[in-house]
Amino acid sequence: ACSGGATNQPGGSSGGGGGLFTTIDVARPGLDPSGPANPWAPKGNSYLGYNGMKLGWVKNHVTDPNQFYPGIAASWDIAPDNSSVTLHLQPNGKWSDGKPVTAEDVRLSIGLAYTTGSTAFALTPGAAGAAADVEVVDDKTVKVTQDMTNPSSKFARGVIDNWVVPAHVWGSLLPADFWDKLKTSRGTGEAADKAREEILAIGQKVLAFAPPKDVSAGPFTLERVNPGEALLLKNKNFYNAANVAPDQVKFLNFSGNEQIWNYLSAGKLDHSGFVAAPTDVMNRIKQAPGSQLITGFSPVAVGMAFNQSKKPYDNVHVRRGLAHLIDRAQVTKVASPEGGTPAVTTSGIHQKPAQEWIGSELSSLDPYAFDVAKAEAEFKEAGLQKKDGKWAMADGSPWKVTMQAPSGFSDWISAQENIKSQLIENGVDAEVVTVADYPIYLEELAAGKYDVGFWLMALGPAPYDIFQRLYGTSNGWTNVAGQVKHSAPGKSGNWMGSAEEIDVEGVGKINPGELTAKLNAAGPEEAKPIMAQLAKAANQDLPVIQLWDYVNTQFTNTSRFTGWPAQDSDLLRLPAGVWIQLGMVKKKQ
Amino acid sequence: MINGTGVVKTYKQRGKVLGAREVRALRGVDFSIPKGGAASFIGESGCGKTTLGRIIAGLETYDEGEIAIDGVAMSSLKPKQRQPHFRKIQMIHQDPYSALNPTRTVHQTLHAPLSLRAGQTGRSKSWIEERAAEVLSLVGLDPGSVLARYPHQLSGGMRQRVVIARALTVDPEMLVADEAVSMIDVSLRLGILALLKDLRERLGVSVLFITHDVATARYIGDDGELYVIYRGQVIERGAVDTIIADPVHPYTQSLLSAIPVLHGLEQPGEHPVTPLEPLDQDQSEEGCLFAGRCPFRGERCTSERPLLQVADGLPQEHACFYPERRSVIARPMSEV
Amino acid sequence: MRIDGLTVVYKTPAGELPAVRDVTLTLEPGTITGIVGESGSGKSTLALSLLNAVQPPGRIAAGTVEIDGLGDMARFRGEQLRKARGKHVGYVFQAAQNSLNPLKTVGKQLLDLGRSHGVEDLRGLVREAKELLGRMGLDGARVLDSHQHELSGGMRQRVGIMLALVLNAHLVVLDEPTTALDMITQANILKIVRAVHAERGLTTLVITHDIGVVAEVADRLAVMYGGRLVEQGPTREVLGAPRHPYTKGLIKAIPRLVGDIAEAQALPGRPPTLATVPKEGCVFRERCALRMDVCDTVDPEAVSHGTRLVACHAVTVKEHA
Amino acid sequence: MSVLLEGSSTSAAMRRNFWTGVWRVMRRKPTRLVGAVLMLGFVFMGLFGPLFYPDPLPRDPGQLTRPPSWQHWLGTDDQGRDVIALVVTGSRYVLLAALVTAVITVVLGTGIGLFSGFKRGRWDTVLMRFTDMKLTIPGLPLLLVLSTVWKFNSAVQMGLVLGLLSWGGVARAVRSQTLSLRERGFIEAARGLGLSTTHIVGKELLPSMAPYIAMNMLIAITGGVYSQVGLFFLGVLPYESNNWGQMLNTAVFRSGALTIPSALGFLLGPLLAILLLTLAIVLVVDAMDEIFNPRLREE
Amino acid sequence: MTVIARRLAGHLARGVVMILVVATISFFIVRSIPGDPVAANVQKLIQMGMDPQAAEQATRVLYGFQPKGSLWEQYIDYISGLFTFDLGQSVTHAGAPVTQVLGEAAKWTVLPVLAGTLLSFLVGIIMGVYAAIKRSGKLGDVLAISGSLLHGVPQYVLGLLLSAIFATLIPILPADGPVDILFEPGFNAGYIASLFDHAVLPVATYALAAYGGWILAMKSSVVTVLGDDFILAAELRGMKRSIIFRYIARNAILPLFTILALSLGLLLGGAVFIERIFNYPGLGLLLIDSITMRDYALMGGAFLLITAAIIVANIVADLFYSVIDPRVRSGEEVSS
Ligand SMILES: Nc1ncnc2c1ncn2[C@@H]1O[C@H](COP(=O)(O)OP(=O)(O)OP(=O)(O)O)[C@@H](O)[C@H]1O
Ligand SMILES: Nc1ncnc2c1ncn2[C@@H]1O[C@H](COP(=O)(O)OP(=O)(O)OP(=O)(O)O)[C@@H](O)[C@H]1O
Ligand SMILES: [Mg+2]
Ligand SMILES: [Mg+2]
Repeated sequence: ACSGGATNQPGGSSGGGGGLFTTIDVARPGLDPSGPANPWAPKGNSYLGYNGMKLGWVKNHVTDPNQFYPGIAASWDIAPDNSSVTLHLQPNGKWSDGKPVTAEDVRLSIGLAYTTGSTAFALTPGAAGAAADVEVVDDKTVKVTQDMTNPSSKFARGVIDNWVVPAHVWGSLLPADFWDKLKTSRGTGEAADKAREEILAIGQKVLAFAPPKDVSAGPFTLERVNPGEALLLKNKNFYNAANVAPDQVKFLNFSGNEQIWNYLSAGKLDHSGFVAAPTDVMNRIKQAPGSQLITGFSPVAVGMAFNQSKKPYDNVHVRRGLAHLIDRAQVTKVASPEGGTPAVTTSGIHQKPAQEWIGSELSSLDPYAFDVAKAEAEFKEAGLQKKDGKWAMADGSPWKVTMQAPSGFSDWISAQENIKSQLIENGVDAEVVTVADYPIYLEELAAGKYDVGFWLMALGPAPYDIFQRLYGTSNGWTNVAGQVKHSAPGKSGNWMGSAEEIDVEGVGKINPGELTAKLNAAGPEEAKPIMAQLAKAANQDLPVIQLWDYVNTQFTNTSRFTGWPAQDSDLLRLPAGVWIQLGMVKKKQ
Repeated sequence: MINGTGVVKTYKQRGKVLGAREVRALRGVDFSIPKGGAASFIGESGCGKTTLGRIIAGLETYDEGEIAIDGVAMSSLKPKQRQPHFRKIQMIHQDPYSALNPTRTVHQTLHAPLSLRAGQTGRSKSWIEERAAEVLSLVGLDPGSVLARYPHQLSGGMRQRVVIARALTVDPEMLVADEAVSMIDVSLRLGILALLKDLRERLGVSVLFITHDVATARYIGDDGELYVIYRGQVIERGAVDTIIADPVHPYTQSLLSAIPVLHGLEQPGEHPVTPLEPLDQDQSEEGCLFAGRCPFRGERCTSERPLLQVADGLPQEHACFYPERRSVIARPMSEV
Repeated sequence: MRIDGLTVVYKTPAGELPAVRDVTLTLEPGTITGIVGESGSGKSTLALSLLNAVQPPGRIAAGTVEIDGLGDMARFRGEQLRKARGKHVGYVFQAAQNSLNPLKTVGKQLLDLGRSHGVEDLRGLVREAKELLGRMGLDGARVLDSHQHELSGGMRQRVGIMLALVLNAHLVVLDEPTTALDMITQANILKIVRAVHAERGLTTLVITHDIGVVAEVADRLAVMYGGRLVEQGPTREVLGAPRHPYTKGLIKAIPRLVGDIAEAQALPGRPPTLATVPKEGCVFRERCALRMDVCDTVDPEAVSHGTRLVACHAVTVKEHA
Repeated sequence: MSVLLEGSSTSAAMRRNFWTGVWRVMRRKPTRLVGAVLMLGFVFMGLFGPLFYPDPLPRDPGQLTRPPSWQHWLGTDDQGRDVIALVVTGSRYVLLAALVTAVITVVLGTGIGLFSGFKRGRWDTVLMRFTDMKLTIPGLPLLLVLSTVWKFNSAVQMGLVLGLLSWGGVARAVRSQTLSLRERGFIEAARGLGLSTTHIVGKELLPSMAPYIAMNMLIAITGGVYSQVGLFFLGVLPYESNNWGQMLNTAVFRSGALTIPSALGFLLGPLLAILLLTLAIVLVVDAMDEIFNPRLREE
Repeated sequence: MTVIARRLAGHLARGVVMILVVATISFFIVRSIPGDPVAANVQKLIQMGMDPQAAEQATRVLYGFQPKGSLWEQYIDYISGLFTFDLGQSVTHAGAPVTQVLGEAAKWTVLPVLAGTLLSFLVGIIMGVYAAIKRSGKLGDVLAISGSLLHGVPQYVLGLLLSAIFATLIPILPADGPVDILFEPGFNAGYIASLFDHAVLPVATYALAAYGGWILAMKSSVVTVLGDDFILAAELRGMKRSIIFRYIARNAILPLFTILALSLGLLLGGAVFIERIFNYPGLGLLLIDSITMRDYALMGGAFLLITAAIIVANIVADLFYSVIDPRVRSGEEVSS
């Protein structure tokens, strides 16, 4: 009624005057009016790219994890062997209170990152890709070196993908002897443990720290928050303020996707991050004037994973047979019609980067198309029996595929429900069982309690990240301080229980876990052949059936602002705040 | 049959916020009802008649004193052991409607205690049916037409008869009739009274009759004793006709004076006694309990409590320092 | 007040059944008339119909209730009826029942009553009420300040009488005024009724199931049975020489303090209820010792015999024989 | 032995009387007949409904979340299954759980209430304090918290937990009924006659309270349906492939029934089922009120 | 006054005990929830792309807000914290005090609940009077059956229906949160209108769901009062209709006030569905959130607050009753 109609043009009624409307980060649902403007607080009011600044912004590159847009750092030099990163700060970077952004700010922020945990600034001894030293070169230059005992090719990403906060506000949090303590914590023994504890205690203070006033080096500063919205005003001192179009930004809170659907189909939002939506809703959203959907690469896929210590899933033919009985296109259509594309095959890699990484090899992989006859052949080969049109175990006992999913993961449950129906229609009994929530799901999954569950995979862009989902801890290979160890199924979180070595057709015997560990430090060219081997292994051995690859969908509206990223842009997984601060988004003329 | 000495009952009224209030329902009552005998309790509302009746029927505990049934002292027995003794004493309730379970037919109502008896004495099923018919006939009901009926299909008088029949199923030695006729239509009242009297004569059961209507007490048996109770104390006790004709306690006298006079048939008594009102305010525990309302009270009355005793050569026991016969009741015209 | 041919019916699943049938009764000014009858004989219904206040599903089906100087109460409606109630006819409820609003003090309810009847001098009304209460042996000020639950049964009954009289009604109906009160209180209330009646020159109707009560206070007595008035006349005469077999039986059934116990006898049978009242013929015939053939078909008319009215074929036949 | 005798002619006559009474009450207001028919319909649906459909239900992958049509009167769900088929087949779980809830509620509530009211004294105090406490703790939030601890794996378990949580009200009501019945002369008379407690409770007290208990049972059934459907709707219970609450959850939070009308049919299916069930029970309880009213039996 | 004071003291004492008991129960239930939140959070962060080690450290920092020590020590801390209104810190709110988080959410629950309840109360009692007066007619039947139906239907069915009809089919009202986000919060027409607009459906749902109960309760209360003799007495004394109506109303509403207070307490907990359907960021939603995110302190706090509301409502109801009912005021026990 009044609100719906009157506010189609948001600026008009509310005096938004060039304000931009977007939604809060999906990863942090809920908006806490009492939360501080603290980027580390889980429900804090520090908005990535708006009033929360990082050293740089990670590009959504299909294969290269070390590409960035400038943030606090204007540029950076990465040593060819990834051993160090030298950061050159924006020459006229300023905090919203007018003070310049200095190397000291960066160093302090790195210190804070140590206390709260970060990839490059981890306290755990031997963590891959950890920083060894932070050096202030001059007022605008900082050099961070990697501890090369367990190097990672993503080191630069680990460093640059970090918050920067003003030292004159946050400085008091770090005690004078912090850096010494940090050194001590690097070692081993009691002193080191104690130092780590102390640092963690500081971390807690950091999380709870509430700056009296939001001091930001980003394009906006926090003005006020209520349970429904957060309002940010343009920061005149931002280095690129001249190119920041919106005078203000409002973040809308939501607690269920359906709320965003309503906002979007009413054309109330200029932008919203990814929310899953059924096709009909998507169509409705598309009909809103100015409404645009931008889709791009999202380096995640979902697979149906087997616990190979349970019968009959230990038999590869059973896994292949099942793969032939699942029409992935139908599953995707039911479960994630707008947020995913059916996996062309199981390669362990998202389809987009797969082309880049393994090229033509991709087409040589078995697509496991829906084929009842093939499935039957595979099941027969596995020794399963068919009784009264139903498949049973080799010993004649009944077989039921029990798929587990966490409650609330409605796309997974939908997919499993669909798979269940498909399987039952083809003579394989199946059921869907859910557990109370994701935490329990993960715990029980890791404890090997389930036969079959869904598993996120292909977490690019770094090659190691992609395959560690299939051949990492959950499948028995642990990488501690650069040393790869394999533990038996059922031990140390190995619930998948693949064989330690696989004889891959046309490749020979390989140890996929060791190959995966190698990817951690390998350069792109070095990685490609390894990836091809691993993809073949995954395709042949099927520890999981890759179901669909996710698509990132961003909702934008051109009624008031233009200049939104193009389809498949490498900016798509960055928040709109970054697009704005880079000067892309323009007011509609 | 049953003897009581110094029975005391005090109710602690809980739930009232102003602290627990004690209600002295009985303050040391002696009574004795012989086998086949009759006794009547009369008194104003709230004087403790029902309480005493219930204690006698074993439905209520008492705080002090001793009750002996057929010579067996109850205090020496465990609660379970008392039950068979108290079963000899059956209570007949004032309200015959609530005394019968509306969901059960007369047959069912009589059947339960009878089959219990049959079980105890090893009698057959047919005995139960016979006995049911028998007790109904005893109370003057036609078994054939009554057995299958529900209480609501019976008149008040019939209901009360069923209640009595039910009491008779356990062959009681005594019936406690608490206001047993006050809720029954006037024209039927006498029938129940006659029945009780009849049962007394034919079966030899003793009857304890509780009422606030003195006249009805006569009809249970003129050989019976009358207990006049005031605020938990027996203040006069003696043969029914003696007390009616020659009450000596001012309270008994005022009670009798309050009986309406049938003006066409009767002549009012010569010296009616009206108690000083009101009852509610004066609840003094000092001296004679009736002193506050007594028109004849003397000095002694407010300081000393008179006890029930035979004195001044009077035929009845009384608890009054200044007993005096007064002619208070109305006499039939024909007599005068 | 003259009641003429009054019939009141209740609507039941079995159709409309009369609870009061063809009752004719005259209340002489300045007298106390008593109506006795057993439970269900229609006493309360009759009392309510005098104020035209029979509660649904009942209704006055026929007859008139003429009040001197006022008209036929049974035809009154709305405001006219309301004003007649209280002001002209006072009504006193049974003691045990609660005729007072539990949430208001007696005084406030008195004022409500005054306002309802347009009394201007409310102070005067309170004074009058206090005086009345004082006359009945109560502390007026204290009672007016009390809630219902703070009063004993006898006190409530006196308050009820006060409220019925305070507006100077000259006709007072008392329904079971002493049921559920104990003996001494009952005697007291009856004394008060008589005293106030005499003092104020009222016309009073007392309804009760207890012959003793009527005998104590009433000048005239009417006996009700199964919705009919079977006999009426001066109290002493009716009690001393009852004519109707029911009245005879009733009096015989009263336990007495002195005299021969064996003389007293219960009536056989049971009183009728609404559903068992015979459709035609005499209502009492089932229990009657003098039953004749005519009793089965013809409802006896109330025939006047001197000061008495008796509705019985047998009596009529005897008188004329 | 006594049972044998009591089962004779009198109780047969009583039963006949009872049913003619029922019929009379039903006839008086036709709405009550509607209630009874609806009620029978639900019973039939729970017992036999699933037999009319194949398992798994047929689906049409080309017809996901479609609005009502001639083919699918209430449309289809997000898997392309007919909504009416889902409602019918889903009723078994819902009604079974509700029945278990109701039985436990009534048995526990009646048992505790009877015991407490009959024994009085210390037991009464303890039990009633406990009951009061139970009544003070709000059911839904407690269920929400419990749903994280408890795994509701089947309809019976579901009903069990709901029943264990909901007997408080019945217990209190039964206790006060018992207390008031105790005061009635016939209970005291039975004690005076030396009849056993079993007899008093089983033959005198319970039959007097039977109508009341029966009504509570019906009301507990609705309570059982609502709580479990509600919990499924909130999505805190393990997934059930077809269940009214699950349907509500999927319709609203996944298929956008509150955003676009195309999924409204999917939403309306279970909603209508609940509405009709409520209506049925309301009408039947209304009739029961009269059937068991002793005054009406008298006529 | 002393009566009320005593009552209050008694209630407070009992209330405190109740809260302690509930706190204990909720503490142990919450702690027995399976699933290690720390491990789970690590996994979650890993899936979000964080390094395992970093994820672990971040989680440990975050969960540092969990109370430490043995279960028993935690329990002692928790209970002693209660006395200073310290319910611990919310993990998902970066260690913000639970009380503060609850306070924030409570606003959004209390206002609509209050509005809905009062609205339904007002309309319900008026219609209840009608239903009572017309109880033998068609209108009475319709009112009673619709009342029972509305009373019987669960809140979420009404909420979903209202939402489906008025927000989807005929989209005239919003169903998406407490306020249209596009307005400046503050005292301006647009914002207030929007608050109002968004409150319509949830308030209507509360009101509709509660309305049935009121109409039924009021109807039966009025019917009871109508049957009371004092109403007939007032009529026979010729009291004005308006006065009699006031008598009926006051006596009939009295018991409903108790229910009103109780239902206000209960509704805080019942808000879960409505808040979920209409996305109101109140206590119910907070409770669900805290459960899905395993925020123990917040979960326990929300649960405790909801229970405490009921306990307080009980106390208020009782005190209220004792203030307005003279029978209670003077210490008499009234069974309601
Ligand atoms: N269960 C009880 N709890 C508390 N007080 C009681 C209880 N039973 C009786 N009393 C009190 O004990 C006193 C005697 O009561 P009882 O019923 O014996 O009197 P009564 O003579 O039978 O009176 P009535 O003529 O009214 O039946 C009264 O003051 C009554 O209020
Ligand atoms: N509301 C009613 N509906 C149907 N019948 C009624 C109603 N009220 C009274 N009756 C019947 O009308 C008859 C007369 O009732 P009424 O109350 O006038 O009797 P009563 O003489 O006052 O009896 P009691 O001494 O019991 O008060 C009774 O048979 C009664 O059952
Ligand atoms: Mg008594
Ligand atoms: Mg009457």
